[in-house]
Amino acid sequence: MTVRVQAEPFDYGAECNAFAAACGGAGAVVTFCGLVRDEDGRLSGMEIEHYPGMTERALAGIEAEARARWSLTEALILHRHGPMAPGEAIMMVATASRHRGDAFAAAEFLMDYLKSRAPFWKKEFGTDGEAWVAARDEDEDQLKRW
Amino acid sequence: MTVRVQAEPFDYGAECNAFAAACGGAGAVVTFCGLVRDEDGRLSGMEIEHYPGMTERALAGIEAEARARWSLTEALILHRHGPMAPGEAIMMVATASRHRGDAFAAAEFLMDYLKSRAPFWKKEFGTDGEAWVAARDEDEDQLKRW
Amino acid sequence: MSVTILYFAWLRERIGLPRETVETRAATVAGLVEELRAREERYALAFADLKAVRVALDQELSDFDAPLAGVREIAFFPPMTGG
Amino acid sequence: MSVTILYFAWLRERIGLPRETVETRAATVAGLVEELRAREERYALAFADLKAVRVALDQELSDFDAPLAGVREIAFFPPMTGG
Repeated sequence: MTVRVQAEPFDYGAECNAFAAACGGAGAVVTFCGLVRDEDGRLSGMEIEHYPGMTERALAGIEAEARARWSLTEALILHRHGPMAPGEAIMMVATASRHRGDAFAAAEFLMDYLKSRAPFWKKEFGTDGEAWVAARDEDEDQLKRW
Repeated sequence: MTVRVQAEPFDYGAECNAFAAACGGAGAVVTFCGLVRDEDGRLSGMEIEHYPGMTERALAGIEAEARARWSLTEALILHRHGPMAPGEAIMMVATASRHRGDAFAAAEFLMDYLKSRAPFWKKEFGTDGEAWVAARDEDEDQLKRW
Repeated sequence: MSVTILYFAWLRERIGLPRETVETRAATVAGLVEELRAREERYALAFADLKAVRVALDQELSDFDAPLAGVREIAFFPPMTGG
Repeated sequence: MSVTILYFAWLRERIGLPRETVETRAATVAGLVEELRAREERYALAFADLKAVRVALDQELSDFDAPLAGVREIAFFPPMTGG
């Protein structure tokens, strides 16, 4: 059970393999990876600001909630902050379970809560200047299903 | 949009990275990987039999159905056959979309249909001898939700 | 009519071969199964419980009521367990 | 009472600083926001629409009705957009 918050890039595939190797014979592994988009060249990059201290607490709380709700042998939340270029991985979650249904549900739960309850803010840099990404109402709505 | 059926082992992490790199600026990537369990040492391995020809048709049909139902920029189904050792990856699916909800739903749909509609059969080898894995009623039931 | 029949997993093991070509007068899959059951004990055993058997006609999932006219390849197998 | 206030994202940019320590007599978060608004135009602008502002007390999400008694660190920020 791991939460990592870091500025450094990470290797999504290497993290997937390390997670699968350590998942305790679970059988089912689900991963999600969020990538920086370039919006057909309109974005040159983005930056993520976060709230050191609260970020780790929020992610650990979300991860503990997922473990309480589903039968997981492992879970990982990894989120970057700072500047990033298009194509780079922003963050990932991974879940492992004996049952694929649990692994899928827990991964979606982690994403829904992380999106609306963990203190990260995205700013995009593009040909039109820079802008903070607005939260989407539907992200808040997603929480109601859990 | 790719379907691969092969006897050779594959590198789950390397496939994840290749998929993420080729997913057309989608933003959201979901992967599922099924691993050979060892059941606390009770299993020494497994073997997957399949129906060459029908397998590829069935997987291509399932993948086309997923693309028709959700907005995906990429999708991958990769499934092995033949003998495998505990810890090895049996199969994986990957989906990419601008919206994480689509990527998650399509990946679960691919898994549910693949489990019950693609002609693969698992035989486990263990300390008690060998046995064909029985289909689970709940796997068939999962199809009703789509 | 001459058709190719394929068997997979424990059906293949019980019947003892992966494929065979048979002459049949059956109009449906169910009729063909009756012919097979009548041939030998190992077929009767393999097809004892049809709820545990699935059928594909020319590589498409089908059912036991389906007509055989025009079908070239018939496959019998247990419920699938991939993934 | 002396409290540390943190600002993030566009709240930080509009107010022009990431953190400050203030003396307050407010009993609730809403009361503190009123004091801040009264200080300078940039605060009034940053807190013009509280529906667009979230608050955390000692690193736990909270709301504007929450009491400030015992709180050491207050953070204001827009809705989160990670993931």
